[in-house]
Amino acid sequence: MALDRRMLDELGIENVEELFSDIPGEVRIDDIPLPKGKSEIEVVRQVQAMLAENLTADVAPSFLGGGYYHHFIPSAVNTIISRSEFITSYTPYQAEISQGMLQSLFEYQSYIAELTAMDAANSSNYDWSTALGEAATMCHRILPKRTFLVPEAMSWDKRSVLKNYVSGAKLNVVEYSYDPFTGELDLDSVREKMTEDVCGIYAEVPNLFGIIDSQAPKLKQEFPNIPLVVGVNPLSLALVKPPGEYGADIVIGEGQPLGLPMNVGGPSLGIFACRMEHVRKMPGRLIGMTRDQDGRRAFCMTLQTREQHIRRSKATSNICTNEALLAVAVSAYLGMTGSKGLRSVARINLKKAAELMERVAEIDGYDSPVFSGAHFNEFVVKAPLRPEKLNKLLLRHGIIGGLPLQKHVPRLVDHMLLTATEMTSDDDVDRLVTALREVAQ
Amino acid sequence: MALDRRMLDELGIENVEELFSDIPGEVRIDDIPLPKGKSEIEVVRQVQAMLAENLTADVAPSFLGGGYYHHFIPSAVNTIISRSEFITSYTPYQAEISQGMLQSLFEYQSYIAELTAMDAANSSNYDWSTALGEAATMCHRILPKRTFLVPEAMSWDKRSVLKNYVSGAKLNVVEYSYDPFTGELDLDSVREKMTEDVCGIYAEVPNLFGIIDSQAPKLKQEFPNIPLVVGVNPLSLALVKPPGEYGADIVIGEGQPLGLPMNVGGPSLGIFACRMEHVRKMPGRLIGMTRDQDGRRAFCMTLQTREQHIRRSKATSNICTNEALLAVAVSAYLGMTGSKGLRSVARINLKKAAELMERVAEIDGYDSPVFSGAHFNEFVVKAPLRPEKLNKLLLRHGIIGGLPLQKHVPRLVDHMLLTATEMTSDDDVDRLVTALREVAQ
Amino acid sequence: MSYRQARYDEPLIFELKGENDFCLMSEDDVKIPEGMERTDLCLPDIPEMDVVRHYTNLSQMNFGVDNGMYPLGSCTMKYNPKYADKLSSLPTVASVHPCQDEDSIQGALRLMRELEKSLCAISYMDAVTLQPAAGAHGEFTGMLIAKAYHEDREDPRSEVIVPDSAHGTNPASAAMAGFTVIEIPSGPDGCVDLEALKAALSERTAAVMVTNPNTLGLFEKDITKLAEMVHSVGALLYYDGANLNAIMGMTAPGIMDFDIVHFNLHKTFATPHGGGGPGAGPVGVKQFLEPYLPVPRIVSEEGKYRLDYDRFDTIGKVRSMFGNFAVLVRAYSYILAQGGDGLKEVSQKAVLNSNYLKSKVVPTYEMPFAQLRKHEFVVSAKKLAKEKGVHATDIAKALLDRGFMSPTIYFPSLVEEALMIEPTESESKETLDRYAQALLDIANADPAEVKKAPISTSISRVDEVYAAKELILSWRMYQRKAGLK
Amino acid sequence: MSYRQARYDEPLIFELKGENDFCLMSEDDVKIPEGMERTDLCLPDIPEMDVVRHYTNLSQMNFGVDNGMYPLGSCTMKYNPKYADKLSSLPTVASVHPCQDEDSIQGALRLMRELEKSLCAISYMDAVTLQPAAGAHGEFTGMLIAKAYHEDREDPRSEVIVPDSAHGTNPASAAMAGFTVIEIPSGPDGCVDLEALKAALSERTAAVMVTNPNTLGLFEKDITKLAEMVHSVGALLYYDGANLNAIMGMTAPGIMDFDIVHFNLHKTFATPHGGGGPGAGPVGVKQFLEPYLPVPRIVSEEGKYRLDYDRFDTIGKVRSMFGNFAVLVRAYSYILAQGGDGLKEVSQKAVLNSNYLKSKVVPTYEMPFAQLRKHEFVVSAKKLAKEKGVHATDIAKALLDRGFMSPTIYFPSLVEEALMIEPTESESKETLDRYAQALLDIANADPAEVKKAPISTSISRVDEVYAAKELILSWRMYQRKAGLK
Ligand SMILES: Cc1ncc(COP(=O)(O)O)c(C=O)c1O
Ligand SMILES: Cc1ncc(COP(=O)(O)O)c(C=O)c1O
Repeated sequence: MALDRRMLDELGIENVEELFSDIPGEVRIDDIPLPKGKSEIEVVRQVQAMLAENLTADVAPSFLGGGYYHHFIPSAVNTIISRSEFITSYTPYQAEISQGMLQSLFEYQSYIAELTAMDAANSSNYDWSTALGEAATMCHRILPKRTFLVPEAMSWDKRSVLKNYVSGAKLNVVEYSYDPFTGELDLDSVREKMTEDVCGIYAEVPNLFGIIDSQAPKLKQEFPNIPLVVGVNPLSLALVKPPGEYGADIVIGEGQPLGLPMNVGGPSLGIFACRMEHVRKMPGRLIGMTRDQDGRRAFCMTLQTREQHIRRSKATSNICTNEALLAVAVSAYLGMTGSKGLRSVARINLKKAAELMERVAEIDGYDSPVFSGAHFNEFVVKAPLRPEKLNKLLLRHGIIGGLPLQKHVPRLVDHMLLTATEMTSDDDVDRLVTALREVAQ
Repeated sequence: MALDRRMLDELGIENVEELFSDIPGEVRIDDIPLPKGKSEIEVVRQVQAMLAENLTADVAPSFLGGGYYHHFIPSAVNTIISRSEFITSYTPYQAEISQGMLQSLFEYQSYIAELTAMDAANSSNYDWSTALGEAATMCHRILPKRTFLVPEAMSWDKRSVLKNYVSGAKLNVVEYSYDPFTGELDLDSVREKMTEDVCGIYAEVPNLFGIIDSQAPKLKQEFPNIPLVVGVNPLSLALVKPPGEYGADIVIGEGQPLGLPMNVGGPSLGIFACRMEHVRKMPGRLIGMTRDQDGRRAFCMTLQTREQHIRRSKATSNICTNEALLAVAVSAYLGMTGSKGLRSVARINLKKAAELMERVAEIDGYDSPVFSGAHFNEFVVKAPLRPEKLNKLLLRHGIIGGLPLQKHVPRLVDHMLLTATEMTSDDDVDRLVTALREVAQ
Repeated sequence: MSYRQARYDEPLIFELKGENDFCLMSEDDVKIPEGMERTDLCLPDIPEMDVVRHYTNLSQMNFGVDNGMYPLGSCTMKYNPKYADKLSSLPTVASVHPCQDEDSIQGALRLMRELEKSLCAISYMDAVTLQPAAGAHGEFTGMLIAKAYHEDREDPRSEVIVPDSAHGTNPASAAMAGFTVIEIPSGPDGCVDLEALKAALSERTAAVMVTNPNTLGLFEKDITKLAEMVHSVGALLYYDGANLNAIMGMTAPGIMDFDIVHFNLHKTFATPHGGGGPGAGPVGVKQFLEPYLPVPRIVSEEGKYRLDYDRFDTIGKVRSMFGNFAVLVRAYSYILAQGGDGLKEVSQKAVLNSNYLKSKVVPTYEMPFAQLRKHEFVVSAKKLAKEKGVHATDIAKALLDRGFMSPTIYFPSLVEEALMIEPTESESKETLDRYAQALLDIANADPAEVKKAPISTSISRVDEVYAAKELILSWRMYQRKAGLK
Repeated sequence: MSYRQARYDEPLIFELKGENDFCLMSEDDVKIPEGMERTDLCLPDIPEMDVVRHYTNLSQMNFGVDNGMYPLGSCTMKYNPKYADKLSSLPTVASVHPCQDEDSIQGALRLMRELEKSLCAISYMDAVTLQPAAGAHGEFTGMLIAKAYHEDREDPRSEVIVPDSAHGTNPASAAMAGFTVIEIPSGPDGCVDLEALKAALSERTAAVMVTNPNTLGLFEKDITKLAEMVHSVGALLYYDGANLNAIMGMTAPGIMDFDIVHFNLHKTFATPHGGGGPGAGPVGVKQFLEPYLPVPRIVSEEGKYRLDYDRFDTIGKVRSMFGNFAVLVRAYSYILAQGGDGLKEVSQKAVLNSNYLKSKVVPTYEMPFAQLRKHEFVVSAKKLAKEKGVHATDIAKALLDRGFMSPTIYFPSLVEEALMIEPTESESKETLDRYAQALLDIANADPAEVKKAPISTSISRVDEVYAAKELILSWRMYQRKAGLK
């Protein structure tokens, strides 16, 4: 990419350096200490070769879940989000020339609202964990107290992110525990932790243990005035009562199971929905339906006064770049599955996990499932050896094992989460069972 | 895909079978003896697994050419031809709503015209071999005689296809030979075969042996009244004098080297260009520049009266469906490389082949190159064992060997064509040399 | 009218200026023999971005099935499922050379063999070659087979009979194979006129080419009789399978006693048409013709696939290598996905859609011949033309303005002002209703308005006469005309 | 005006009707605990084709860099090379779970470690975390690091100073981390007013956030002095790296004595913006802040990569897992392709383009502050507004009509009627000339005509007030308002 001499000439300069004369000499550098540029062919080969060192769930049976899942993605989803008009556009500041993205995002919001049975959804947060952080501070805006209750059965990551997000508002994060038999949330524990200072309660359905927590709906019944935040795997909502129906004020979750690749963990999609009454306290971008000068239906960004570019330090959130393209992918996926297909995917997931659970239960030395609650597509197993060790042994059999839980819930020594999805074949299960048996000896 | 009951009702029928009542009972069948349908996930897995039994030039060093080549394709080519407006459209019968395809095809014709230095190109034939067949019958239309001269150094496939294409017009295909030392065409032999009955001469540059045949330009000088058809690897035209500059009447070739994948041999792209004076005798679809009612520049199909849908049994060809999308891909590729990049690709090919030639020459038992003519990106080697056998042995080393030549030119026992492209790395060459040495022992 | 196609002032790529940023690797100069060097090469040198923009914007000025209904009669413009895009562009397709040792292309050979078998199952024929690149190419192959067959029996024959409603490729292909083509008129019912056929048949007849259902969408009710007549003079019966979409699982060319059939994979088997191609036109034959099929044949021995070139009676090759392999991958995947049951449903739905749509537009548009149609139907705008001066072309253009592709027009020529409409199974009732409404609206509209159409496309009506007169077929011809070169 | 955007009457997907053809595999019924079953789920059930058409047509009603020039100031809308699309969607990216054993994700870990090193090289910083998902998220991470640093030194500080020309995310991020934000006005030269800074600085100052070149495209000439001042009170100097595109290879935040910097990979490093995201906002720090970076850190031991969670001073995590990995793949590939030399050229070309375009539109548009700009420049339409009533919005809309994206408008707010233009290095002189001409044409056009714009886009001016008043944010809210539910 040489410089265009004609432009230099028209500017009347000899050398492009002259355009950098305003950079003081003492902060000038001569170059970037990196190798010279490479051609596309070399780059493609080098990066491809580097990434080939990753083991993929396409070739190795995988039983890893815990927030990210190996699901089937219809090819048409990729066809849709490969449209370069979507990919190469910015945030739709100029609504008139950006109706495609605006309508797509409005539809995404609509899909999330339907799934969660909430009124409004924003057009994405970074991921589930940051959505949780934003939900907590939003609770604080709704009810300006300083304690936020969270389950003990929650991933370590989310807890850590949450703490960072609430540090500005100086909230305390307090844990309530779970019923060691059912794996569901322990309502007594919540009652115990409940004080005058609580600004919100957080629960997950399914929870970290994969359990469709039948206690969650009781939270709003018991504590009607405390904002309730529910975290979901949205796929489960095809079969499970949506949080909007049991009083959630805010619903968050991870959009990845709805047609997004795992991508080594990112980008993923933070779902964020709430009741109408709270909408002005929401973080993130909102697309509204409106009309154009000629009365045609149209879409545009709305309630921008909540956002950083207008409200600056008083904004409801600092979020600017979000995960819009993934929101379109999720819409495309839901468009493809519809109600019928989504229910079907969810049912298969549930069933595959139940089958896996039974098969593992038959192996000596493994306790499966550890909890008696109803499972969605994953469950907790107690193994006869450390899960980290177990996973390394499984890897030698070409199998990607489950999620070790101790890091997340310290008392769950030797526990792991095993996951099945529609991608789990009977053969995969056979291979796992054989390997688990072998390594247990 | 169930039937829509509402439609049946509106038609006043009970069962869709009623719409098939016109099919006489004696020719009715009950079903198709094939398994039941499968879901996308199952189809994708099954086909992927089946195709995984193919060895690809992405993982195995390959020295196979002879018409199809392993070249680098810039990612943007795929971006462009993945545009579904192109992919899912039919032949642009309605010009007003199909300007995108029409302009793209006009540009393709223009690119081919530039490369070959001819006036006009059609918007594609099936492949090189059928383009040759159509070129021969076109020569017969230009000069209604019955002998078509072809080189002995020509692939068996093309000769077979040619014979089928000229069988209707009852042409004789007569071979002239090559100079056994240079590998170039033997002008004396052409003179010898030249009779009153010749309607056309065919030559290839580079020829089957990869040789940039310096005798080809002499054909028109010697036989100015005989239609001359030249077959090309279009990539070579970045460096080599175009046939239009040495009197060719028709230029044909294979478009695959210009940004198309090898695809196990198809689809590929038959190039077909000619001088203006012959254009009404041409096969295939032609796009012309025109204007719309408002005077805007526009494009449409033209000279359709040559084509089967108008002229029926008197058409210049039966071709209808062609290879339009690949023509767009070739244009996109040439758009990306431009003159500069195309020359660069061609130069690298030539150089890599020269290096390979030298390396192979150093191995005991191999005669490389067999011919002294100037090579483009492939050359002939005489091996110490049968090339088919040699290739099986190379395959054990994970190497895809060269093209055995005996099938094409029977006197070339134990000869094979080795090819290098910009994809051939030094390491590939090292591996081949080591393996060739080993199998020779 | 609210639909409006995009319009960009997109210059020819040759008119773009910029700076080439293509970079492969460093290179030295190379030597070309004297007298063979190229002295100039004038392709536009522009950056990748400008190329991408150019084609992205051009693509928006092109209408495809993915934009809306595309009921071009005889073309079967159905939806092409996207998994096929993915599978046909796998590296295990793209990066495989056709001349590799058989051991290294077992996947490809297996897929092709399986596809041959599936096409046999669908057509009730005995053997299939996948080599032809398109329907017309399949016809040509079929004609070569017929010729070889008759010559082999030392009974060379010179004539091929084709009904006047046949697709233009039929007579063109027969002629290319060296046959004299005899066109016979259709009967008053739109079907082959058996009397005319009888009169044309003789010992000179090599083959009769029949499309069934024919291009009017009518099933040849006397097909059994017809087949008998053809065979009784020793001729072969050829099936143009471009319309197979209508009858899968309900009847089959093999059952109807056809001897040779070609398939249009790019119609019935959901391969997108790419703005003109590529397609694939496999040919199926009855057992007695199998020896004539092009080489190589794929044979399976002890679980391994092998290429057999060694066949005495073969016609040889009709194109290089095996055929349009990547297209075959699409068709194979589609057939797997549909299964036997699904393909039958495809035909049922295609025929239902066709008859439903027909019922909505008749009698505003006249319907020659019988009412019951298969996958497509042909109506006539004769009355409209006469009463209002609105012709088939005008209707076509007015449909474009409404965001629909037009039907095939003026074909088959036995119907005046023909509109040949093939909705395919892909369209829903809702879309069919909108299309019907558009046709009715156009019939009722002010003729002056209709004749202004299209106004919503990127350009207005093109001047085809000017194109043929000026004959500008390339950038260099344009430059020459414009005095630029 | 000849450009015209496509328009389709594209209903909401919820309004589409049809028949769902999605099929996964056969399934039995399953049991959901009583009281937890979902009773209804009302998503549209339509076939794949209709979904594909819907989004294909919607996409044509959206303008991206691949359609034309997109000089949104501060957004660096450059061309995104297509190899990155390919590499970031390889199965070895897509189908890898972040919690896999380290041994099975060595490729991913290596790529991330290499990218960290490259970003260090470009910025002259010492350590980088790739975890933040966007620029604002990087800012927030930086603020958490600053807080941790000060707390660690038992010198907790409560204030962050931000110039008024800063991007809105700066004050928002600082506030989110719990700091009191002090905005200081810009000086008469558009740069940070050192006097105002001095007055604001104190022992309460945790950090000062600076964008350099700033959002006016001006390089902070007193940057050395500024850094000294900030550091002298014990505060940290934060670099908003969204504008890094301007200065790569010419200067670097590390050299300018910044302590913390975030990168916008989706701006400088050619990741497409996806209509709003995803992006990635890595954060670089000087050595003394390295202990505070989020976990895990990627460490290499004997040629193997390992994740290190065991870091005492870490702030913990700012999002799950490692960051937006697929975006990191893009950025890494782009940096490899450009190399050190290429990145420097990127900045030179970006600055040349900016100054060239500026020279074409000034003085028709007024230019506050100095003439020399870096990658972007801000002009004012104040005169036009006053004399003709044509405001920045009107100009923006009129540009749309000409097939161009508008500049960023009304930002930064210290410039009245601001048009903030960032052409990026991707555009050629030819395109810049056309853009300049469009701006000049608009200035000279009949104001009444300009105020009618846009007329070439799929809709005319939207009613934002109506949107905010009605507040219809989802299909269910729409149905409720419309009395449909
Ligand atoms: C009835 C009929 N026969 C034959 C053909 C020729 O097929 P192709 O275009 O693939 O050569 C077509 C397609 O246009 C057709 O509709
Ligand atoms: C100067 C500046 N800072 C920060 C940001 C925020 O970055 P992001 O949108 O990635 O959160 C932006 C982007 O809009 C920007 O332009």
